Amino acid sequence: MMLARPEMPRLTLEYFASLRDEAGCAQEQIESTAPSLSALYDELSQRHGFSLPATRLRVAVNAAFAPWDQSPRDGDHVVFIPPVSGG
Amino acid sequence: MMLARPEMPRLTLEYFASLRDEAGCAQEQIESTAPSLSALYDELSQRHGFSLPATRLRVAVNAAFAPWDQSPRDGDHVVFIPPVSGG
Amino acid sequence: MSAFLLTETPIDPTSFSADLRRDEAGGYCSFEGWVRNHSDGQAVLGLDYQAYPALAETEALAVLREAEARFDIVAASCIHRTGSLVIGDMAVWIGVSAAHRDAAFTACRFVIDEIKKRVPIWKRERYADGHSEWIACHEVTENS
Amino acid sequence: MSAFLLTETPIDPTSFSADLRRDEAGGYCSFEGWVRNHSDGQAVLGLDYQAYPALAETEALAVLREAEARFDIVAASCIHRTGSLVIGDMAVWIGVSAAHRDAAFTACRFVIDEIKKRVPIWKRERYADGHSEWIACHEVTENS
Repeated sequence: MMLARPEMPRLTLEYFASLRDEAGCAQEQIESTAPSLSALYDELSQRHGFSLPATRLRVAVNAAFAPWDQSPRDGDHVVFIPPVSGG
Repeated sequence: MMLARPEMPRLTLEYFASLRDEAGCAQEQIESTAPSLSALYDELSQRHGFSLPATRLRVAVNAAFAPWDQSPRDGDHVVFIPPVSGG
Repeated sequence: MSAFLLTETPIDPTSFSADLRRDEAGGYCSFEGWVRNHSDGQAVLGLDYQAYPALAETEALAVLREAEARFDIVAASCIHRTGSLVIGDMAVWIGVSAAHRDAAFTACRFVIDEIKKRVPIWKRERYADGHSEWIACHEVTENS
Repeated sequence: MSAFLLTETPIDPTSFSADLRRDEAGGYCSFEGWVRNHSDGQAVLGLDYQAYPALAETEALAVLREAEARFDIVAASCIHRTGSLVIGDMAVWIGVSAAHRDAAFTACRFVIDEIKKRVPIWKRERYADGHSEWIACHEVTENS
């Protein structure tokens, strides 16, 4: 049950920790046709030179963890989660 | 190497918990010729009707744990230690 | 029952720990994480914490609810700092009340361990030699 | 390093816990025993604590020193109430600081367990039905 999506979904990316340092920004709006969150990370990784491989990350969409094969949708707020180190 | 002891050593007894309730006092001075702390407890037990058997107690002399076969000496401060329940 | 707070200002657990008091609670275990002056043999000047607040709150509350479900406790709460901390500052506080001490200790330990593993909060160590580094305490094994 | 206090007035751990703070300490675990409203299925109104101060101090300090010797901690302290306590009152406080949390938790648990087993302090429970009873948490196995 795929919904029709606009040609170029607008996404909000928010970065934390080393991803923020490497992206040089805490947040950005982009347009992307990446078919999955996994492909989206590859795309952003090329642009920003992220040093963490996707295998060490988790990904959250609209403040909930999401599977890597999920398709980004217009308006999504996407956060790649580096290994955490609170406490 | 027994030291000569006065005929009737004067002892200070201090009681806690159920022993205090049964003795009806927190402290008493007595004279006793009991040859051991064990015998001293038997003597006091008969007088006060202590319900705890010596096997459930420890004994301290002058604020240090002592063996039951130690002889009470004149001036000793003796405390029988019921099972503890702090915390 | 359980409460979680992310704060940019110094942690004061007073009201949170007061909320854990119940007439049926006989034991209370708390843990505090303090910024220490060393890490893996390197002299540390301080720590910077970043958090993803929306998801951190969801995950931390899930951890606290799991603790309440798994252990015989009365209540459990957690406060975590963000921002720039110096030696001695409190980075995290956890409090757990229970009828008996065994559950209080076990649940408190569970909460700090799970918070460190699962909650999207990141720590950068600032070293005496001038460099700084994001720390990865947790290796991701599942990719969901 | 370690400190023990018996007190007839409400426990305030502030200065004791402040003394556990060191630049090299990254974790702090504390335990508080509170008077709870039930015990073995009986409704409890309060507790009376008696202590043999001279020996309690010696034994408690021995426990704290053992904790410092056995575990990789920075410091450990304990405060114990005496007198008549009501529901919710703090009967005992223990605080332990360490470089890492594992030692802080383990040592804190060790201290409360040993205090309960070894230190000459006695607790009488006052029940809702009017009677009261001295509690024996510890069966003596050695007779020395």
